Amino acid sequence: MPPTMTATEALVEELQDRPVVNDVVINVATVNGSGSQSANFILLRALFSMGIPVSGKNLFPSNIEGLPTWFTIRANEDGWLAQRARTDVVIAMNARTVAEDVAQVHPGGILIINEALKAHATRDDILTYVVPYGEIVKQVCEDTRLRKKIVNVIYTGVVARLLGIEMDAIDAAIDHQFGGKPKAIKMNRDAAQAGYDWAGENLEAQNRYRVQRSNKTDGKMIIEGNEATAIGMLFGGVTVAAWYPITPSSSVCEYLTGYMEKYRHDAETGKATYAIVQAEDEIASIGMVLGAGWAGARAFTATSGPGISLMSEMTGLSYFAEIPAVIVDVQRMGPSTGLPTRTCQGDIAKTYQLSHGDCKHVLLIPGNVGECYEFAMEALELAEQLQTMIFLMSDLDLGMNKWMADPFNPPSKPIGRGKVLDAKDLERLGGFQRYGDVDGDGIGYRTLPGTPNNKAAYFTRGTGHNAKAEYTEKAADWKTNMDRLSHKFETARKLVPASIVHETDAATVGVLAYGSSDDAVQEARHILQERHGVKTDYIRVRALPYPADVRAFIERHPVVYVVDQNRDAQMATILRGELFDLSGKIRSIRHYDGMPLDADTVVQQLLHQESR
Amino acid sequence: MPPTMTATEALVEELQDRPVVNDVVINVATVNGSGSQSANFILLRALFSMGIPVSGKNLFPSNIEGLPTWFTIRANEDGWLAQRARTDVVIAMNARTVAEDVAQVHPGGILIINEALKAHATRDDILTYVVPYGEIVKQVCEDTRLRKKIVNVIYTGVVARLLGIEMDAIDAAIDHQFGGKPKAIKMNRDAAQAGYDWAGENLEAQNRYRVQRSNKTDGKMIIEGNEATAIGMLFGGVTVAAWYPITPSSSVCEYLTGYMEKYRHDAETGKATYAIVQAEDEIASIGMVLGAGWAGARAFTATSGPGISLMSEMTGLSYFAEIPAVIVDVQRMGPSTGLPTRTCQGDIAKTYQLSHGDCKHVLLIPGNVGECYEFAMEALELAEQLQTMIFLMSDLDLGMNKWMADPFNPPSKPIGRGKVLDAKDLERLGGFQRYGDVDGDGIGYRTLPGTPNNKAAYFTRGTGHNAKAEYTEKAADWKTNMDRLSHKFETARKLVPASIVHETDAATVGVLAYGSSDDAVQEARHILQERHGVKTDYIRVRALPYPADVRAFIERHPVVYVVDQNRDAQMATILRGELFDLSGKIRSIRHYDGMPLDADTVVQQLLHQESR
Amino acid sequence: MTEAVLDKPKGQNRIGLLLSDYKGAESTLCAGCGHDAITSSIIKACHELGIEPTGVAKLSGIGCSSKTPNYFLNQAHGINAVHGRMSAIATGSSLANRTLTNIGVSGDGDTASIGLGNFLHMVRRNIRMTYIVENNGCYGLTKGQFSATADKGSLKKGGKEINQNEPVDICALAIQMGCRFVARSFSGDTNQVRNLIKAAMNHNGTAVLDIVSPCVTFNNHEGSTKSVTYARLHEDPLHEVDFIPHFDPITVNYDAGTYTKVEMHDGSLITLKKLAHDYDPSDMDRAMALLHEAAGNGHFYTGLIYCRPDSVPFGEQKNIVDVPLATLPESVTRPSRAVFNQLMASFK
Amino acid sequence: MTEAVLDKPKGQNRIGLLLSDYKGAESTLCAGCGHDAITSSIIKACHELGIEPTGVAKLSGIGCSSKTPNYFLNQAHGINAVHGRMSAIATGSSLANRTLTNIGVSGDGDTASIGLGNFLHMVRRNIRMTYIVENNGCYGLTKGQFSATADKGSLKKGGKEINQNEPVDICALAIQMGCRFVARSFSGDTNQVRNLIKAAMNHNGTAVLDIVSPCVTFNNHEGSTKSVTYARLHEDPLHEVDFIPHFDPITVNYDAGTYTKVEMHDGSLITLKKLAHDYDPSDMDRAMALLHEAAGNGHFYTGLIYCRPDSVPFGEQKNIVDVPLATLPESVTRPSRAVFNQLMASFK
Ligand SMILES: Cc1ncc(C[n+]2csc(CCOP(=O)(O)OP(=O)(O)O)c2C)c(N)n1
Ligand SMILES: Cc1ncc(C[n+]2csc(CCOP(=O)(O)OP(=O)(O)O)c2C)c(N)n1
Ligand code: SF4
Ligand code: SF4
Ligand SMILES: [Mg+2]
Ligand SMILES: [Mg+2]
Repeated sequence: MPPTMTATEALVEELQDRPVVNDVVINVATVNGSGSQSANFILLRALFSMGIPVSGKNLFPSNIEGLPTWFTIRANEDGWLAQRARTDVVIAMNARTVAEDVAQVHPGGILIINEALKAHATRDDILTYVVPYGEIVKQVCEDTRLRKKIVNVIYTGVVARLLGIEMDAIDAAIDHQFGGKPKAIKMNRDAAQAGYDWAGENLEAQNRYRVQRSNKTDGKMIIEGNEATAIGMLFGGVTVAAWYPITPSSSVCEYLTGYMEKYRHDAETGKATYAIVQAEDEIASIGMVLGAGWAGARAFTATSGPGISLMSEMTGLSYFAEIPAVIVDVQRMGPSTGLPTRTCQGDIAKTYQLSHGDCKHVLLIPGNVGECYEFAMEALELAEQLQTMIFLMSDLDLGMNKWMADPFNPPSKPIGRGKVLDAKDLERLGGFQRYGDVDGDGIGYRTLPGTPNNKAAYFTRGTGHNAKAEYTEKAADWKTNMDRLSHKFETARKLVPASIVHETDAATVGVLAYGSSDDAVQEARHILQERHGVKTDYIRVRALPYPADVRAFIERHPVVYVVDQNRDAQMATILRGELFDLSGKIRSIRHYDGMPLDADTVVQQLLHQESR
Repeated sequence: MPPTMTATEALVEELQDRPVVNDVVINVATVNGSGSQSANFILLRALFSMGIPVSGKNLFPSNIEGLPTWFTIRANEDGWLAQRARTDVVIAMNARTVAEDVAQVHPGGILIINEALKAHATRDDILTYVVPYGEIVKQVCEDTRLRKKIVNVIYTGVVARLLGIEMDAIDAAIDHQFGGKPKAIKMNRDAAQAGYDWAGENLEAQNRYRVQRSNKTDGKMIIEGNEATAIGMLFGGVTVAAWYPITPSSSVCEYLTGYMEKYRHDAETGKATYAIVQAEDEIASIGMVLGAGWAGARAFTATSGPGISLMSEMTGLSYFAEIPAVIVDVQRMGPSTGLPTRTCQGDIAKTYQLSHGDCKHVLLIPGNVGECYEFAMEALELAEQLQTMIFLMSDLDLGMNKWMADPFNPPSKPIGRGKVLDAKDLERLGGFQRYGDVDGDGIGYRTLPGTPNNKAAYFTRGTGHNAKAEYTEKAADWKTNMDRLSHKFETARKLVPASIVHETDAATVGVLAYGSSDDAVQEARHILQERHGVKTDYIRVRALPYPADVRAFIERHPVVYVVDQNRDAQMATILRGELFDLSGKIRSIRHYDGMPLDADTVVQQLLHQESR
Repeated sequence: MTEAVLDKPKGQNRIGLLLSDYKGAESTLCAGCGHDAITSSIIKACHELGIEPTGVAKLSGIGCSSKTPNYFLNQAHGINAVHGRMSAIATGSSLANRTLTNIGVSGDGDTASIGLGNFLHMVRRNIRMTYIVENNGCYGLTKGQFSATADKGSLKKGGKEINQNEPVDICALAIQMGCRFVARSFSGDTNQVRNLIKAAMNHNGTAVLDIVSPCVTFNNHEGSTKSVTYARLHEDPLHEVDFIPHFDPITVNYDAGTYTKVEMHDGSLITLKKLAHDYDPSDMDRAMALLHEAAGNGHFYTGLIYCRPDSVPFGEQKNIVDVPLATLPESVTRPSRAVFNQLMASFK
Repeated sequence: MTEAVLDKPKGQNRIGLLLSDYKGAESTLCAGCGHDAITSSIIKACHELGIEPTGVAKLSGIGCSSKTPNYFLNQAHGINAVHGRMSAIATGSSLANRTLTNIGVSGDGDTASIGLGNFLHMVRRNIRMTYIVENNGCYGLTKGQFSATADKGSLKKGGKEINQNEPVDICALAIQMGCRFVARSFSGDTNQVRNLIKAAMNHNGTAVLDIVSPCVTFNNHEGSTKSVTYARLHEDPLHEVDFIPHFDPITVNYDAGTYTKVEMHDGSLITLKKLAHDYDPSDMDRAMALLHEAAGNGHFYTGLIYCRPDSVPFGEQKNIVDVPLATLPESVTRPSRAVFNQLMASFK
């Protein structure tokens, strides 16, 4: 069910006598490796600095240079920043895709097209502006090699002129982008200005889409989820990270490396208070994390689908031998190698029970960049507290796109290291049982290798063990231990972040979503209410095992739509399987074409099912 | 809820004035690596050749020599051969475990204990026979090194005398066991006879448990599931097998190697018409299988839990690139390394959706050795027909224990190679679309590398592809392809073996089970009806995706108990998640201590839930 | 010399095909990427050898390099495995069909990082294939991180991070695992690469070609030993490689003083014209010492490092029938009813 | 010589511990298994060195050999990883706590089959640990299948199947990957094993000990080069190994004509008394040639094959603080509020 224009939207469209202000979707179609990325960021940040909420989503191919790339900027006064199918303004720079790019402009919208491609500018239901970038760039850039890159910045000036973006804002964005590189700043400013000036002189002004200064971004920031995750790890006191490059997760550890180099070297000796290892593969990276966790370090790895598969076996060891570990899964479209540069929530059901045999894992599922940061800290915390594997389930949309957010909250609680006994404790206690359940929460006490006490040692194994960590094959021992692990999972249920519940007066329809779907779902609720008179309540689940509030929410509603960004309705199926007495109420909304979720998809699938 | 004696059983127990005939559970407690295995097989086969149905279950440690091992023989005229908690006769040979072994004898039962351990023979509620094996063995075996092994055979004679096993049957069993080795046959016969004679002269006869000739094994055979699987592969025309040793799956490929060496060399050239590779690890073995499947060979691998985890990534490739492959999963107790020599059905939910991203796989689940054979053939068949990964879900109990069975049916249908186009087809058709859905069943046509036609080639990849197998990142292409794969899965649902349904007059309680649970469930139904007046209907599911008969069965019954040999109620959860409109009816019976399922566990959990 | 085979009408080779018949899809790699040059060499080598394209299996892992099988021999079946596991896929497919000509293309990350163990075991088994590593010292496709063959001491692009590990020497490891055809080359030395590929394709076992193939986007900076400039300036060919296929014997007199000849199992000939070095590629210890010396002083020797044509490929070791296992008829793959009955009887 | 350290009251070593303080749980291996002999040697070596047991980390994979860490040093933490991945676990734990003394025990299957790639990368990183391969040429725990070090031509127990592959040479591969302490020994040569372990434990990096350790149950038959008898009869020590710890300097005069001395980074000394061979373990090409010769003719050399004490372990390469990362306080691991604010500001 591809999102199409609703009747209401069409109506709005036709009333083009007054401009739509601060509500525009701009799509820039370029070629990757052409340096268009910085031009797009400049545009994004200029809008942001004018006080207009923005988001930026990069649709890039799984190659390095020469293939089509799109960057979509949505600016919206009311803060609706999710993916939106309708494109108001298209900047067409790519010969390969120009036909579809032109076709993409919403009726009544604006096309800004490179003169070289103007043969394709054949639509008369849109405003078309032809720009001779090739000529303009000659005037601002002597160096022919640099022209290829700088040419893109020109369109920022053109767009600025047409939409009303202030050149001050563009300049400020350029300064931010090239911080500390005066030469680059100058060149980019010149290029943008050239575009602006040229447009002023040569293009007819339009009155369809306008932007104007607002104050909706005061105090806000723009950040990618992966960078937020890295910051969370930094402030979570991570000491060991091991990783293997894979899109879209690589930047988590790359950002982290930068921060650690800056902030985590001993002032006196210059020595590192951490270790980051680029491992030879994913089995090694998760193995290193387990080794580090066993030895007492806060450790994590970041990966994506194929890495998750390779980490299966070690995940079972973490679960069963109860070794703290964290895996950040920045989900991409699978199965198999799939679409490495497209987003998906396809690993939810997989990670939840990753590895052979009976095991279930704790998943933290951030719904925005702030939670990427918070949950990164929390994942490290819970891993040590629960002595098990914690998955941080991000995705490509969240991880690699540009999100507006409030500044994060500084760490609010001290770093807890879980139930670790040191030499003194052991002296006092005279010993301990590694896998005993002293506190009734299913969590035993552990000691770290190197603890200077001859009662400290125990043997860690993935084979059957009793409370004293001794090898056993006895049926009763096995069952006791497995039941304790189930009990520990119930403890986890109480410790994970509560869901976020939005309840409305008199709503009967419930919506349940998770992760990066949040923006689109929020907008969908708005549309449902405003345009279709359908009131919805909304619960955003932020963890598995889902906390008790999920059952309560479903119980309170006659029907709950579960929004999954995957084909197999993974979350819906988990909930149906576990909350089986309520499963009659659970309906499914699925989205799985690799694009970030948009509100229309939710609206249409929901209305469709409601009308049945 | 460990199985304990029911009231009825206790009653039977007290009536010890007349013997229980052809209904006995014998447990032999020895040390592994001591050669007791052949003695146990002799006992088993002797009972079998007397026409009494038998099963033999080996409970062995995860080591090679010197640790406790138990072999349980159940002989039952009515053919109830599942694990049974109550032990009638214990043969105690192991000093390490003698205390628990003695305790294990059911009140009124029989203990046959080595003289060296007689200090432990302190119970007066059982019959105790002390046997001086050390002395007897001296009389039959000169070679002191051999005595350690041969001593075990002596107890076969002792048991024969006490229970009434005919020495002809013992001798025949010895002949079968040591087929073609006259020296070994003689020595073993002598040892058994010595035990028999000694017991005749020195032990008082008993009248509690007796066996006598019957005709219930006419035409039957005894075989292990793994050997049956190997035979299925042999007759399924497998040409490539790659494997990595892991208990309890190793013997699948080891048996197969033996058969292939015997039956699959070209008569003229002596060359092999197959290749079996012991790979360097599980990733390599499944990789080789995929490579072979891609090139057109019927190929499989056999593994267990840890191997399944390691094969995750490749499984996704098989699913998504649609490469035929078969994995035999002989399940052992997990998670992690777990209990390598204990049984479990812990991988059902895991394999069903193995690998990251959206994917679901076809599982064939044999419930007996005959189906191990049949489904091995069928797995090869379906893999090529459906062009995907097929899992054959056996387990340690089925795979490594001794099962009585009817002779298998010879292959009934010709080997089908699925939708493969050869050069002639291509000439006729002028081309093809690898991932098109010409027939409406979701299955495309493929060609094999080396096909001599310049329209034959296509490129196989785990990345996004369109119907022509070309690389694409387009949202619509991705979705179309994923939807076709879902559709193919529905085709699979129609092709997998139907469930076996046993329906009774007026039963309202349904039982759903799968795999090696069959014997215990059948017996449980019998007990439920005979002793508790509870009539049950029974559906044995033999595959996932479950065929349509599962829904129909559940619909027909107000309540259905799903029997899982795992902690997490994996099958029950799958059914609840997918047949969610029926999930209110689904209840769960779980067994997960590593022992094979027994009827009492099913009876008690079912009655307990019924009474609530 | 071998250009002789091109002396056919209109650029047709011995089976009547044109160079264009060996092409593949358009490359999507960066302009100037070394991998594209190797692709061209593969195309030319196959054309010159008169290989039947439909009889070729193209195999690869994941990476920029691993994409390239899509860019040559459109008429041959190809497969992208998962990252680092082409070795296993190739082993399986080569067993399933021994008649296929196998060309594998991998990257340094694919082969020497994640794939190292499986690669070495494949080499040990000696499956019959040409295994090309397009070695750029980095992970191209994931944007330039160090791979296992990255130079020691190299700096991360835009970061302080320094690679501290010695590069993995794919050639030395292959030799150590028993490989009997090991060569090193440079993508820009198209003549040498083409001739090495032709020779490799006629080797009766695994032929490993470790070809420096610059990543112009991420590892082409000064100081990189895998940059275009470095490779150009430092390449030191051990000899001039030429290949004379068995079907095209040329009766030139090769003077033993200036040429080393290696006779392949099928009668083809590799001729190595001596240059500054007097190098004998049949001496394993010499080969290892050369590689160690090169590793020690950053020397970039290219050519046929080690070659022993007396090689028994895996399929022969396994004594498999010559026809493809893949298409054996049921009459061969399913034992008779008599065997079935005999088997069943044995369990009674 | 080093027995000197035992001259303490009642068998106490320099930290006052008895041999029994270094014992572990009772072995469950087969009677006569080579692995048990190595366990004893480890116990003795640790006792003689006066190692603090609680400061040791015992690491292993899965297999009979990998069970053995449970059988020594009860007071040390130990871990069974998954099969073949001890290398990764050890890398992680050694980074988390650089003060631990790491003893790893693995099998030939664990290290050279499934674990090969990860093992070699660990070696390349040079983490500080003693890595013992208890090499029996088979998979003991899964009942005797061929491993990657099985003899070529060996017959499957009770089957026709013949192993066709050359055994993997763990020592040669380790050297090729840059390992600077590589030894080969025989479990039955308890004296040599003990001294090699002591030396290895003082090596400042990865020390690889490839110890032939017969599987008496599955690979002890005639013709096996890993049988007790074969190893006994064919062992050819390159030298007599002795180890003099830095804390116990003995002022004996070592005549350079009869002894080779290797000085370790901590001042300890390995003395190699010359026997029939005049072998210099610091020469890499010589070591490789020796291994190749041995592989070619089935020669069983034992001793210190290759040793270069100037080794920079991974933790040092990474410039990590000396105290354990594991227990760094929050004040060190969590940057200040000022840094936090600064960071937040940078995104505005
Ligand atoms: C299991 C897995 N891990 C990681 C990746 C991500 N990945 C794709 S290509 C690549 C590296 C490729 O490097 P190399 O083999 O050297 O090829 P190049 O691109 O340099 O030619 C990586 C890490 C993946 N696809 N699969
Ligand atoms: C992933 C995985 N595959 C297979 C196994 C089964 N397995 C256990 S031990 C072992 C081989 C051990 O051989 P080796 O390392 O040589 O040790 P040995 O028993 O000979 O001392 C295997 C294959 C496993 N535990 N895990
Ligand atoms: S990124 Fe590097 S390896 Fe990849 S295509 Fe570009 S130049 Fe080639
Ligand atoms: S099977 Fe072999 S390796 Fe294992 S304990 Fe027994 S003798 Fe040792
Ligand atoms: Mg590379
Ligand atoms: Mg071994």
